[in-house]
Amino acid sequence: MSEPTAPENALAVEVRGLTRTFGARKALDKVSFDLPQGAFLSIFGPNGAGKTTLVKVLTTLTAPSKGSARIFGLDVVEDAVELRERIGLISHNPLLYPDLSAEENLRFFAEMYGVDDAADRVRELLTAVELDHRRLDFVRTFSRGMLQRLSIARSLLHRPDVLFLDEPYSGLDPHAVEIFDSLMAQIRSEHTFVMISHDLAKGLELCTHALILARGKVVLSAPKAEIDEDEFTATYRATVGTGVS
Amino acid sequence: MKQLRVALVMLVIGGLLTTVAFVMAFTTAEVQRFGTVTLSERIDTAFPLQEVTADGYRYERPWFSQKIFYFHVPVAEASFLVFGVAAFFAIRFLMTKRKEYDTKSRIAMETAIVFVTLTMITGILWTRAAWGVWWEWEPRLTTYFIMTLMMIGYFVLRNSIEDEERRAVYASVFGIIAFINAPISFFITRLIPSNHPVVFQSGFATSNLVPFILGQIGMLLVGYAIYSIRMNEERLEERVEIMKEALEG
Amino acid sequence: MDPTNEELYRLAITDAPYVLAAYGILWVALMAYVGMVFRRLMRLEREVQVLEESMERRAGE
Amino acid sequence: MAETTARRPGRGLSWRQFRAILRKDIVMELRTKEMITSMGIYALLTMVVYQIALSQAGTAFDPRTIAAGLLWLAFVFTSMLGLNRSLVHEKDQGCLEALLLSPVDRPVIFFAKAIGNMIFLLIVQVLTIPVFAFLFLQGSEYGGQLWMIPVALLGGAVGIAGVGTLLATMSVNTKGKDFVLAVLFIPLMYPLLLACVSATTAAVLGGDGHVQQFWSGMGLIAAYDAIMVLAAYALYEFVLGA
Repeated sequence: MSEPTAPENALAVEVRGLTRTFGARKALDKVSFDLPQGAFLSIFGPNGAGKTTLVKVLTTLTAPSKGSARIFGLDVVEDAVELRERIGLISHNPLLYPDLSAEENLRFFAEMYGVDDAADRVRELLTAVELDHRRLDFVRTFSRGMLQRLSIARSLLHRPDVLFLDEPYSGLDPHAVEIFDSLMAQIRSEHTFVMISHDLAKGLELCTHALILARGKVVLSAPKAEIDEDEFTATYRATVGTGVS
Repeated sequence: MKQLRVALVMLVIGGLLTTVAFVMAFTTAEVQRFGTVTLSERIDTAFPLQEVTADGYRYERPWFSQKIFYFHVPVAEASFLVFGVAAFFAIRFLMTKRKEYDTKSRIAMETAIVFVTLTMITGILWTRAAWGVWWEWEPRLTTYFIMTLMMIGYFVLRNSIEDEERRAVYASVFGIIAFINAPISFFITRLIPSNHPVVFQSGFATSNLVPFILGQIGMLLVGYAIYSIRMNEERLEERVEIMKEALEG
Repeated sequence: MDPTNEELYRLAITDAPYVLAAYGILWVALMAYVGMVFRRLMRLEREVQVLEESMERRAGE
Repeated sequence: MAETTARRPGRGLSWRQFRAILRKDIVMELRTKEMITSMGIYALLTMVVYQIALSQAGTAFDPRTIAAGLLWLAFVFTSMLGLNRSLVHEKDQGCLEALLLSPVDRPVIFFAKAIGNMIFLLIVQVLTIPVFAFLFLQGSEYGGQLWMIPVALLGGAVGIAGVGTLLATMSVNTKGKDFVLAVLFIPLMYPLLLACVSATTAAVLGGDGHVQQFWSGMGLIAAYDAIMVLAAYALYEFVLGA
């Protein structure tokens, strides 16, 4: 990947002492980790552990109280606007307008990102997610699985380097999961991924790096190769008992 | 705890000062006159006889309801000041995103709503005494009414948001915009002809000024005391929360 | 009382209830508010005490 | 697919984004006609209620004296309906989050949404006024100059849309959306409405000094719009960030 603004061997994600507090409540407490380019990070943790907050900070939607986070060397606070062009988000929420057609939705977001070859790009992505035959249909008529595919297309419009996945599997039926997985496999090699997951098995299967958060703190952070799965599961189970605040 | 004691002392001093002002308003303060009254006979009274006309004896009419001024205006001015403090802390909060400023802003707004309510009540009683009606859509009353509604709106907004941080941000934003709006409504209502009195046209006589200033200082002390006591309560509550969490976790 | 004199005083005295009521309501309301806050404060103090005790007990265990 | 587009959003992109948001809102509205129909029907229902309110007024009563007040009342309530709708769209599927994720300057969102709201409000105003005149003002004479009415309407719509967009963005995130919007909106709108009614009444009644009354009303409207829209613009980013 050739990127003029970042050194050749830059870390994709670099988080240092990230803290997010409001009053006495600590959503994130001195979170630090690194993620190399092309890696796939799965973030596990019980509800209220700070997973969503972490992703919100990394996607520039919330500012950290202390510490720093850089993505490809771009600071989430100082270089927020530049950074936004290089990240995409696939959420469990489709983030699409139900009263616009599939094509109109993608065209709209392409405009927002200032994509130059918008028409071609939209066509190309719609074909890639196998929705080209439904491109004129309103999004409100789409099934959950179709929404999620369109959502992938939306997040790829501006050719992001890092893709954030916020529980993308929630609400998908097995068939939709299959399609989603095959799409993910296609784009896997081209992006760095950060995924929030409740599904331990799925999350571990996809990832190259894993991270467990509990009460805003990093409980475990390691490359998958160094992880003993039983031990990992035990650690994860232990957090579920205490982490819910 | 020391802070609480200071607040209590201030509350007592403020109470004493306003009471002194009240007593002085009826004893040492010069009686304000509001027009004249013509009686058919000459009477023996403290109110000076102005002139003798064909209709009868013209006396200056004592303006008893004006005595409300000595505590109505201090409360009103204190309420504006506290509202300003609330807006100031709201700005501080948006700049720093520190929760304590939001708490301060909220407590100030609460103090302001207490004072605004009191101003409304004393104002309404004065309107009844001086003009013979309970309510009139007149600039100051109207502005006050609108201000009260905005403050109620502030708390309605707070109560309808779950997320603590979002609640703080939204409340601050509304607090600031409401504070900007208050003088605009005042200014705009003013352009409609009004009969709200400008109480001392001829300037303050010392005998009037003393009780007024005492009342004003007293009321500000009371306001600060209330704010301070409420802040104390808030801090205590936070401590209880933290302790509970520590015990449970 | 002399009827005319009475009239002049009446002008002043009819206002009196409102003036007194204004002052009265002002203070009663403020007192009530402060009293309310104080009751809550006392309750919180007690709660803090209870919590402190149980914390000490735990520390002792 | 992996090559990156390293682009700083310049003036050109902001303008493109602004147009995209505005166009999207208009396309969606033209398609569903949700806002216009609900606002229009609401305005009509208000007219019926006015008829009830005025039914005992008698023949000596000149409806022109309160016509401006009634009109602005209808606009306030219908505009609240529309404001709510326009932001519920953004909120429903989390689209606002997607907007915030894109490299868009936050003020662009504010101005695009506010101008969209203003356009819908103006459309409803333009539709309502003839109906109102037809129902209540037949046989009455129009006192002022005709151009005064659109000027006053525009002035009012700017303020309503500017402040309303800020408040609606907050109220969609609360429990009891519509109620919260009303509680915040009406007191803040008070000065604007007072000035609008004054200016519009001057236009409707005419007579001595009506030009002066109209302009002093418009001056107040302009002052309110300038101050409050500026404040709303400055505070909008905080609201979006929360």
